[in-house]
Amino acid sequence: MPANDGSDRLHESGLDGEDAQRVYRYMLLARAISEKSWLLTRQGRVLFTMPCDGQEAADVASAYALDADNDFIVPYARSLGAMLVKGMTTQEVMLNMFGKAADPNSGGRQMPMHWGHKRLGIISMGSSVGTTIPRASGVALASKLRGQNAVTMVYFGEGSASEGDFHEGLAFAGVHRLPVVFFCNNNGWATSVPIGLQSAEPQISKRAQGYGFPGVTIDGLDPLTVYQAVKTAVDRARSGDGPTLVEATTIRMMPHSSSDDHLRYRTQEELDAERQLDPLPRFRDLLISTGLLNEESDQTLRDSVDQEVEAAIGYADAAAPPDPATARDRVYAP
Amino acid sequence: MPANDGSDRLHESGLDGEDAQRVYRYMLLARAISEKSWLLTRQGRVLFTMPCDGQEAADVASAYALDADNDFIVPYARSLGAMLVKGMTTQEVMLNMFGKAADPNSGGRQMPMHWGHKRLGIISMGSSVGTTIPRASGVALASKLRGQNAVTMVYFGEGSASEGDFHEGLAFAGVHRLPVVFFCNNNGWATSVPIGLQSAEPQISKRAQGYGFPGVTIDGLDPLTVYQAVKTAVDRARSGDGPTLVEATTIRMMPHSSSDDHLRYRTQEELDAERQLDPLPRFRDLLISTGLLNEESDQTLRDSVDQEVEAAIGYADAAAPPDPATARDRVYAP
Amino acid sequence: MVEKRLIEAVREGLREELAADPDVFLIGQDIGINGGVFRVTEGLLEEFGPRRVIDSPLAESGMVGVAIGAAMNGLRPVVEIQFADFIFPAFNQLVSEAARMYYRTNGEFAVPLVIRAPYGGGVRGGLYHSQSVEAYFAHVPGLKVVVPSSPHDAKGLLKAAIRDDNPVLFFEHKLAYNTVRGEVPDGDYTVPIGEAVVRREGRQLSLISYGLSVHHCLEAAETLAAEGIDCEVVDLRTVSPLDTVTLLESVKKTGRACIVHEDNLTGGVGAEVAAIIAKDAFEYLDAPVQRVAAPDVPSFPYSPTLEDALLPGPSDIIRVARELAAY
Amino acid sequence: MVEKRLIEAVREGLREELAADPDVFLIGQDIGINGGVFRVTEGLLEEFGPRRVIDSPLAESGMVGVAIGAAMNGLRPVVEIQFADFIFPAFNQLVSEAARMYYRTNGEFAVPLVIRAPYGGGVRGGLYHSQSVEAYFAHVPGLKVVVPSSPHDAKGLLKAAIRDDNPVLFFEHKLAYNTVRGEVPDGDYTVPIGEAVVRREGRQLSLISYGLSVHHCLEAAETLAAEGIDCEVVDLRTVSPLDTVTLLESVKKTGRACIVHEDNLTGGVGAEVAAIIAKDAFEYLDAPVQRVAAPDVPSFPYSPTLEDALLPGPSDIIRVARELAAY
Ligand SMILES: Cc1ncc(C[n+]2csc(CCOP(=O)(O)OP(=O)(O)O)c2C)c(N)n1
Ligand SMILES: Cc1ncc(C[n+]2csc(CCOP(=O)(O)OP(=O)(O)O)c2C)c(N)n1
Ligand SMILES: [Mg+2]
Ligand SMILES: [Mg+2]
Repeated sequence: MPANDGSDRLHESGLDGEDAQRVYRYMLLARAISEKSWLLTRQGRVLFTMPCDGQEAADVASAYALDADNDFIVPYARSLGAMLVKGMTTQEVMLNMFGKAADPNSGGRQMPMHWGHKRLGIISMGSSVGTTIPRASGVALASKLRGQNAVTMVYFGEGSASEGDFHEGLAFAGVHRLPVVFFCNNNGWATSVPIGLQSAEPQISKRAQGYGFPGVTIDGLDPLTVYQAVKTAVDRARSGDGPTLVEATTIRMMPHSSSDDHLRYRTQEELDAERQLDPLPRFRDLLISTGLLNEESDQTLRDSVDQEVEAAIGYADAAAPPDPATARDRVYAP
Repeated sequence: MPANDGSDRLHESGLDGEDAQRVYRYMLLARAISEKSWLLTRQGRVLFTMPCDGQEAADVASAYALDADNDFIVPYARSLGAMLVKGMTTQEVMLNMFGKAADPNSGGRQMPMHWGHKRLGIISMGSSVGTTIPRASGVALASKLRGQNAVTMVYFGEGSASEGDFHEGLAFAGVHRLPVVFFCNNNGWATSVPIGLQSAEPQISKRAQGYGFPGVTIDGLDPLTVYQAVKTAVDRARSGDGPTLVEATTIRMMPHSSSDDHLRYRTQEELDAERQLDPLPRFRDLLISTGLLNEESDQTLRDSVDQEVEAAIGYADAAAPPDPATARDRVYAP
Repeated sequence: MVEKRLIEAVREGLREELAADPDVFLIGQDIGINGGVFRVTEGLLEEFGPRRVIDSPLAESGMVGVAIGAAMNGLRPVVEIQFADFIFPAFNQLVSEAARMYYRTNGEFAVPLVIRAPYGGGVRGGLYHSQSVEAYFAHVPGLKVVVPSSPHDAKGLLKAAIRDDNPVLFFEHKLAYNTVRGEVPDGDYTVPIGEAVVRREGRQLSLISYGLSVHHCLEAAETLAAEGIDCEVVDLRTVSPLDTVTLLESVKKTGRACIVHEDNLTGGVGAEVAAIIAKDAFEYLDAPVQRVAAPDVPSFPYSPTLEDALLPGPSDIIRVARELAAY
Repeated sequence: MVEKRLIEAVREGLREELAADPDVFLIGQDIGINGGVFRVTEGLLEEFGPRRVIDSPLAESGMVGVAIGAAMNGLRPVVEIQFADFIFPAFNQLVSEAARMYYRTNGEFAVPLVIRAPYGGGVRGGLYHSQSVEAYFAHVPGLKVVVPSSPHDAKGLLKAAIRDDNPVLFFEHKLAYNTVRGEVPDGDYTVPIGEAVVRREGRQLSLISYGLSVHHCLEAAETLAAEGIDCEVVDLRTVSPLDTVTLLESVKKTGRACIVHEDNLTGGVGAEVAAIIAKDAFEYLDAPVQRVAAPDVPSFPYSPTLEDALLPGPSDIIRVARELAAY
């Protein structure tokens, strides 16, 4: 695309050049961690992972619209990009992947990619999907009642939006005009179940008007579009105008998890075609077209990211496992 | 209103004169049973009731659009009018009110107004609201899989539509284009909680498009409007085009139940004003305007209804209570 | 001290905690202007306003999920489930989320949450307004389960529950609300969670119970005393965690144990108590460990003839106690 | 007869019932083209088509609610809950609706429904892919709960469950799917629900268990036999309703009982079994009734060092059995 075009799009998105470069690096980092984690599971060094390949733009750019110091994120298992933006270090992520004692998310008690980090305002998630949605409304309710000027953003997949908790969480937020953004990552799949078997209406955002607040569906493969839409929703929430349901259409380039074989239900052709939509090269080209990036700086960036990830893997792999003597601890708070 | 007007409305509704008279009698009967039951609770002869005063038009006319012999109803506690149309006798209703052994709904095991009658295609309800909604989708799924040409209609209040089961039940029906009609009786109250504290969007029907099928909001105080809208939905379901969410706006003229005191949360003025909207006199006037009814025939009708109810009360009051020796029976099917 | 009804004691506990701690708030169905269907929260909306006393939509899972989130962001929610029977839609939020938040975050996130719910039969409430549900939650590590029997304990345990940093389920017998009276100290005091109490000293057998059933045990003990059967009555007060010390002490002393609850027999709290006794008081037992509980039917049916045939009461306790004493 | 893995036995049972009865259908998440995340339903979509094998949205309560409705209109649904841990969102539908439909309609409406779910730890599944949930349902009158330990029983009990007119919960240990093998008769047979079986005869003490833990008991019994401790192993197979006759016979013979399960101790199925023994085998007991179970933590944590510290196994059984024998 012609340079001016890219610059225009960047400008109207509200991100400046430096922001764009940061977003790009976070996207590269999320991808690198996701890819490396996959390899680690193939080598048996890590026991489980849920790749986020294909939704880095959605996760990173949406989280970038938050106030990292004061806002809250209620994540789900593919929110790696958002975790990095919120302040989780690559080392912390890898401690989680290896289930080590120093993992700030759960001290190795939960599976990899199960996030939670109190100091960073990341509200713990378990595996039972959907439960996070009313929880996010509750975090936002507390912000409102306590006069915190904080916004809460909860991430979930379109499949999880089938749970009753989605309905109950959104309705409550609507009634109380809570400062919360519901970010639905619609990749068209709940493991092997296609959207057509999940909902007769493929657009999840259409549900929002039933709860009395806006819902939008956006291209989740373009970080600029995502940032712009989420920024609008976050500003709206912060100014007291209530929730927004943002649906980002994304792709799932990898299997559902390291335990899944997506070729049982998707064709290679389909997967190859989808790979053409990979948000990373697309954003890379835009940045190059705007002069914010060039082949060389891109390579430097990628090298630094790889080194960061490799170092974190080395560190986490060598870190101490949880002490078996602690297995029964912390069932009850003192 | 001028006679021709009423006749036109009757004609376009699809009901003929005899139908209209039947609908009117069912409405009178539902009202009489509801009022008498209330008095019986005041006298301590019946321990509990949930009045349906104000929604007779919605319940009766909607059920009238069903094939009473082959279709299914999944009721809720205010579906008395629909139960009568579906074939439950006044005597059976009173056996239920008195919790007698011969009560076909539960043999006195459930509270009054908890319906279920296998032979009549009335699917048993408990007290846990919302659970009936996916159940109705399941009844309809079975009809579809078994090639039954039956439609299932499930009744619930707008408050119960806040439960997650509403969401899950409607979404499933949408995906499989099931022959089911979701009939929401929106009286604006969940006991003492006004619609404004239940949902930021007062129209429940708006939720339907999120599930990929039509939702309509209609005047639930006019039986002709109700019949027409539900008939359209039933025909749609029967012809394989899938579900419809019909929201009937009604009024709750009486307290939530015999245990409730609505003056704790509603003013007498508000209640008096609402009483002006009573669907019964309104339909009565229409019938008179069309010559299908006159003062005299109306009185005759009311007398016959009163006699029917009194006779049923006498019968049910005298009927045998459940045998204590059976209290532990039928926990498991043989 | 003045005599108060149990319902007044609960209300007083709520009011005092709302007044003392701005982080405490109430959420439930019809708890606002209506004061709750049992009137427990009567007057609290007027006193503390709609930000502290929130009428919830008809959605238990969402209500509890919201409360968990609020608790994780600094508040201390007290949820009212209108009837214990309607807690099941929120079961996943309670078991999968609230109960294990502290464990799964390795101690980072606590969930200071109280779930209040009226439980129990005898009010002609039928299958869905009569249940005892404590056993489901007593099986869940990370939850505490409290069932007070007296106004004094109701207020003191409720305050302890609200100040506890763990999720606490607090079950109030709806029949006890207005029938059980007792002295309630004015002002602030707590009754520690996890401590049972001996309500009546006795030498021959231990009646172990909680909630309204404690009163059935005391009534039975009177009758039995007249027959020369000297019963001790242990009020567990907390069914999770159990005060095994107090209950074992009693059984070691008497050598005979009968656990009494209104919940159905199989898999009820009585099973765990009996198992603990069979293991840790084995040497002291002079007779089989007995349980008096509702029979294994889904819940109490509506019709009085049916409900009365199923509700366990003093006469059932007396019958079993006589067998035990004669053993 | 050919040796088969437990997973094959379950699949065979499903296939044969689907083929034999047009009213049987399957519904669950990823059970169609994907064959289920454990591949239990592999090939069934191809064989029986999308009307008999339905991929559900990610909504357990709706899925079970739909199945209940279908069951009330003539079908016999078999629901797969992807992991037993995810059955809790459907708890209300199971406990408030399925379990008491027959009772509340005074016998008019039956709910012939099977809920299948993989349970259990040892697979590094963490807190939400490792739980045992049978105890919650064993407390519910109106439900039946089956936990097979062998391929033979898995097929026979599953067929019995599908033909049963009551809601049956059927839990399959995910670790047993491919590790437990055994002879499976070809073609049709059933194993009656509610009948325990003695897996190993012994005189000195009774190890009472179900599911995968039965194999731990048998392994322990071998070791103990070498030490001269002669254990009987009772496989309950059905945890509700319990076969009290068989388990009491065993305990009356041996005089010593240890109940073993993977679920956490407090309020587990072992509590009820211990209570039954303490009441009805009191005279025969030579030692306290023991239980071997997971400690009271919310579920098994992910990290191998932690999970291994909590999983009950043969060594725990051996330790307790030695104490019992020495008592
Ligand atoms: C309550 C519950 N049921 C089932 C599962 C198993 N499960 C994990 S992820 C998943 C699919 C989620 O799909 P979606 O929400 O669209 O997220 P995506 O994986 O596509 O990012 C399922 C069925 C679960 N974790 N929780
Ligand atoms: C799961 C559950 N929670 C709470 C209740 C108590 N309850 C019975 S009816 C009702 C209000 C229902 O309101 P709505 O659905 O609008 O029906 P309406 O009474 O207005 O006809 C409530 C809260 C219940 N029966 N079930
Ligand atoms: Mg998805
Ligand atoms: Mg209403």
